[in-house]
Amino acid sequence: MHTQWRRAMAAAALAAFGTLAALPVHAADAPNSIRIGYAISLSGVNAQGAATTTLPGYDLWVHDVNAQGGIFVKEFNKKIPVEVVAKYDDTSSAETMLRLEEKLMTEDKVDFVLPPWSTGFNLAAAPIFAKYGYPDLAVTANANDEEQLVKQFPTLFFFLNQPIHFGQALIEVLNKYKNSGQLNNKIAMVSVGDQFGAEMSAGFGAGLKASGYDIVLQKSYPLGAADLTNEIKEAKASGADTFIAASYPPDTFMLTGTAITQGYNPKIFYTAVGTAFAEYGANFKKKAQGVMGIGGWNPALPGAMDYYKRQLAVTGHAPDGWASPVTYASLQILQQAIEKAGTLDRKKVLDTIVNGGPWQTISGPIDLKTHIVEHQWGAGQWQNGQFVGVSPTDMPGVKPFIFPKPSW
Amino acid sequence: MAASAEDRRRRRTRTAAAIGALVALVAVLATVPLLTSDYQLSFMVNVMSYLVLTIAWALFSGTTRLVSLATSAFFGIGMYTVAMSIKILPLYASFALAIVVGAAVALVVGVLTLRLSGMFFVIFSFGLSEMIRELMVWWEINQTHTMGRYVYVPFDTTMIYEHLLGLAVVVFLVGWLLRRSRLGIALLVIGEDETVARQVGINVPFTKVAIFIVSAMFMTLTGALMAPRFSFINPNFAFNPLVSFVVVIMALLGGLQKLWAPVLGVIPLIILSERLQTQFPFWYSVLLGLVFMVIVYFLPRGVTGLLEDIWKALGRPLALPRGFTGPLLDAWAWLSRPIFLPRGLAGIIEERWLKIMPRANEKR
Amino acid sequence: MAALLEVENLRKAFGGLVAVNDLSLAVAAGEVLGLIGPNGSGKTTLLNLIAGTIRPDAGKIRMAGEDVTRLANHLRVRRRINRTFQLVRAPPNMPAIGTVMAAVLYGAGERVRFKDAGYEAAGWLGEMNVLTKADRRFDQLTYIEQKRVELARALATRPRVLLLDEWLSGLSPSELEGGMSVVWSLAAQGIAVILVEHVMTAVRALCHRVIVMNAGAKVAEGRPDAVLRDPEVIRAYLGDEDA
Amino acid sequence: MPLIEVILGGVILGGLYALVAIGFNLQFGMARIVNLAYGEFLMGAAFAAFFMYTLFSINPIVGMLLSVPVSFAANWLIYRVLMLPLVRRARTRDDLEGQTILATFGLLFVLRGAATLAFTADNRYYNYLGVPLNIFGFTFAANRVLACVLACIFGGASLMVLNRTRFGTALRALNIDPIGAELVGIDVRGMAGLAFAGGGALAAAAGTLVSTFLTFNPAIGIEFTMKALVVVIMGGIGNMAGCLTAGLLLGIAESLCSYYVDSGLTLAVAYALFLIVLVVRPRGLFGTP
Repeated sequence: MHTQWRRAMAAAALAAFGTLAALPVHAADAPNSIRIGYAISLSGVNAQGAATTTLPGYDLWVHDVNAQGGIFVKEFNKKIPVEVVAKYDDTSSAETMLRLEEKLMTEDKVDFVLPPWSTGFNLAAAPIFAKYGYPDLAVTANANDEEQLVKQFPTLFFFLNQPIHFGQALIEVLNKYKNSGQLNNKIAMVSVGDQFGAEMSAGFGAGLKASGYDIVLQKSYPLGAADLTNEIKEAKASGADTFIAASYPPDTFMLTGTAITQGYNPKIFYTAVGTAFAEYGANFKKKAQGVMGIGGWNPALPGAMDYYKRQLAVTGHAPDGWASPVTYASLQILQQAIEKAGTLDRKKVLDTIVNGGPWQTISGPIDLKTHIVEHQWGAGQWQNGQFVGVSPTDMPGVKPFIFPKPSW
Repeated sequence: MAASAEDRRRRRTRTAAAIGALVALVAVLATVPLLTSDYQLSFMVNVMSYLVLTIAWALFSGTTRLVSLATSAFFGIGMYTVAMSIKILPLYASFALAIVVGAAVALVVGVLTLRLSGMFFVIFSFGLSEMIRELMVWWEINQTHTMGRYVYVPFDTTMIYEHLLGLAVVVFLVGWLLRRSRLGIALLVIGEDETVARQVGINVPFTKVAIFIVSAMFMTLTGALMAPRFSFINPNFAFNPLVSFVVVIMALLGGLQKLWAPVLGVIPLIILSERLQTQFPFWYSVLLGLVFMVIVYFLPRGVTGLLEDIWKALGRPLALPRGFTGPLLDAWAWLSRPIFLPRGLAGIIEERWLKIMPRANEKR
Repeated sequence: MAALLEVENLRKAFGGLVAVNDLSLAVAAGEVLGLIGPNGSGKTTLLNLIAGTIRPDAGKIRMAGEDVTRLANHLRVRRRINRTFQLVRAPPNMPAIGTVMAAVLYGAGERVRFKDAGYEAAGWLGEMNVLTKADRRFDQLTYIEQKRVELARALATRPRVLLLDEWLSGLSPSELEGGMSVVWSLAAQGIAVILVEHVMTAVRALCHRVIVMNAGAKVAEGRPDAVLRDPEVIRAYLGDEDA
Repeated sequence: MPLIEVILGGVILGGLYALVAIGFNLQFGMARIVNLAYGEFLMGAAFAAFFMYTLFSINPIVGMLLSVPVSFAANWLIYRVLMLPLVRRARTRDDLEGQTILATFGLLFVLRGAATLAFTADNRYYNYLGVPLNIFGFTFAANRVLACVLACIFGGASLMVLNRTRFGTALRALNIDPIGAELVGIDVRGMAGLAFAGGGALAAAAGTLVSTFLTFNPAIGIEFTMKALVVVIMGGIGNMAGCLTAGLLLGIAESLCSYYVDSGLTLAVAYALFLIVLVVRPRGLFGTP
């Protein structure tokens, strides 16, 4: 027994020593680059989302900035290249992500941290960004309580609409045809059982009811559902002219495929995340014509088409028609804010981001005074092989709406 | 009896020394927040939380040999109970509530699973965690119409760390006392042969459920303590099935033979994961998988086994008195040492405690 | 002679097979009751029913006047009924003394301090003459040592009724001698012993009374030499149906 | 929607579950190896079908002629190289289960990581046979029906092989008593290797069929593995009839729930059904105690 105790003690000491020894020592600062870091899901369930929407934008931006020789910082009176000194895999675990953000900010002491992917992760990371004063350009996040959140976390910025605004954008389209009698007031709505689906269906539902629509079918389905045939059949049987799905990419593809198979042709067919993906158009080709989706994009904006081609060439990944350009735009804002502030001091850069707008980006001018991008594409539509913005109708470059959706 | 008295005195001083050393170790660990950066502290929080989870897991699974994948269920119940009650209850009250809920669920589950064994139990516990997660998702979407809950409380990482450290000490003590108690020996017999256990008068269902509840309470409290760390919680964060798998892997990596063995599984695995995540982000999965396989094929007895082999190789003789009291004392030593685990999963079991076996003789 | 354990009209069927059919018996303190019959006649099932390993479909089991038919196995142990198994059973990875300690701690009724349990268990092993093997793992013991350890485990719960399932089978002649004296001494201490056995020398020498079973039912009962001459018993053993 | 249509939809979904589980059942029930990397072969076959279809326009069903034998060979190799040392080392069945779970957990990470590196983490989707098919006047997607039909064929064929052939009898002997099987002269390890490889081949077939209507990415494997585990455990380990029944029951339960209660509860109901079955029958539907 005594030997066993000694061994236990030795082991404990060894373990404690191992822990301390293994904690990394931070590297010395490199004044000849702007040090960027991020932790994002490279493996696990979130990897596909990050790989589609966010990572190519990060890669392209770094490539673009350095192709121009870097960002001009007045403080040093020269162009300083950006360098991704830390690129971490959060393995789709929120706990890991939080820890790695802390590592980026307190160990690696990078100059700027780019946000993780997904609403949940960004909301969880917001307190840490705020605590260490890092600008938090949380593109892939939206919530119904954004106003309150940005008050609580002064470094946080939202770029996509709030769920309720997506609802308003869609309803604006619907109203036009309902009022002219071309569309009945029945709605069939399904949503994915996740953060996103819950908030979207709540946001849509409230808006729709307020505008006098009758939601004849409302269902949620679990994340990773293997079959949505019943949902499409029920929607078909419900007599609704409008089908709305607050869906994620796998379900968006599955719902569309099932609707085609089942010959379900509502006048408005709306699916959410994934509709704007280039793969959607590539897969459904002509059948995508007239499908509505969340987000939108104006390819006619200055630099937009150029960006599209450049990302495809540099990263091999075509951007989607919604969050991808906004991701790139958010980084353009960061770049311009650093230039305008003339310093790498995060507090000053943060102030500049807030007050220095509007910023000219590939997504048009963006102002961040309220920390929330108010006026953004809410709904888009596939038109002749491109996903374009169709609502709100007062957006510059809005395209005329195709009504009704042609049969598959 | 002189030898025995001598031995008792020696044992007492050694126990005192060991306790003293442990107290010192805990004291050192308690001062960690003063010395480290925030990241290092959150690293230690991670270590501590998995340490508690793994030891708690071993309390039940190590003795009864039922591999439970319900860790994430109880961890999630703890976390989610806090998330749901934090607006109406003081923090510590919500921790207490979490423990009560966890214990109640464990009671029901324990009773339902009494007849299950082997893989049936493993997958039952997995299915249970997933069902709870799906139910919580559905509840949040359809009843509250939002899926996130914020836990903003003045309970910072330092507080979480200190509480987890305290919890680790408690779970360690519980394990230590358990192995020196009636209940501990009952669990051993149950783990080896339930029929015999009944035949020596052990109330098998009661004992199994009791230890399951104790184990679950620690897991639940860990989840509850981690809630303020997440600050934003949804069911998919809280009921992450990976936690269950990681805990099993850690326990098996450390070995189940000793109470402190999980330490040797938790720390290397966390360090390794962290290294891979940060230094080889794109190769994380491949490298982690390769490490697992190396462990299985080249280190079948876990890190503890490796350590013991090294220890033995250093040539420490294990002199124990023989004579009339010899067998008794040996048996006593056997009983008072942490559990002689089923050859279990981590590898080939030590053939005999008292015999020093060269590694070359090991049966492959 | 007042019966200590009484079994009334016990019945147990597995699917269509009636393993124990309407069987009654009684055994008194200090009595050795032999239970013989061809393989598959339901002897072990009967022991399982009495010990509480399985539950009967019908019938009653009374221990010292108390109805224990519905009691769980471990509670019957505390009512002083214990058994050994036909294929010796004990936790294979524990040292011999471990199981006996568990029996002392859980089966003996009065609360034994954990510290003292080891000494008491050692006493039981000593009584069974296997104290020197106390630290051995069960699967490292010889067959007879295993049997003795198992009996020590049963005795440590201080049984008043002891069910021995072929405890004397498979022993060499000298071991058998020792084993028989052990059983004899148990009866002499006032334990009621039910002995399932094929070794007829032991049955003849030890049993006060013998019950013969065939196809789940009792076919004969009485003094060993009388019963073993009974033509029905001989037919049961040698008959065409139950070969 | 009439009840019969809902049930029919459930049968088709259940067929998918059974299809995924059959190969796993061969590996777990016959070769006695809990292969957590099972789903990775499914995922691999899905990618193979995807690339063959999108790059070379090879019909996925024809493509199975390539992916199924490759998966068979790969799994046989895995058994010989990775599993046999564990089989030799293991002392008990529990021991073997534990060791193989750890080893295949590692393999799972390696394969998933390699797939992510090779194919990127993106979701993939293509549409093959996404045409309506009329069954009793109800419309279903042809690719889903095909998966269900093939599940029944594979399940039925395995059942026939297991119950009607010498080879099958030997395999069943493995499931019931490997030591006894060895004693009566069955080459236990050779047979187990073939069963394991056969399971891998079925995984590839399932993966190909699944890819015709489900979106997939390199991380999808574990979901199928766990689904297969649930189905196999629910049906009774090593029992093909149980496997089919359990798959169909889960599918029907999900379909009924999605129509009559709420789609959001389908998975919860499926797990609840699984748990109830285990509480009532601790060794699965067709398991023997």
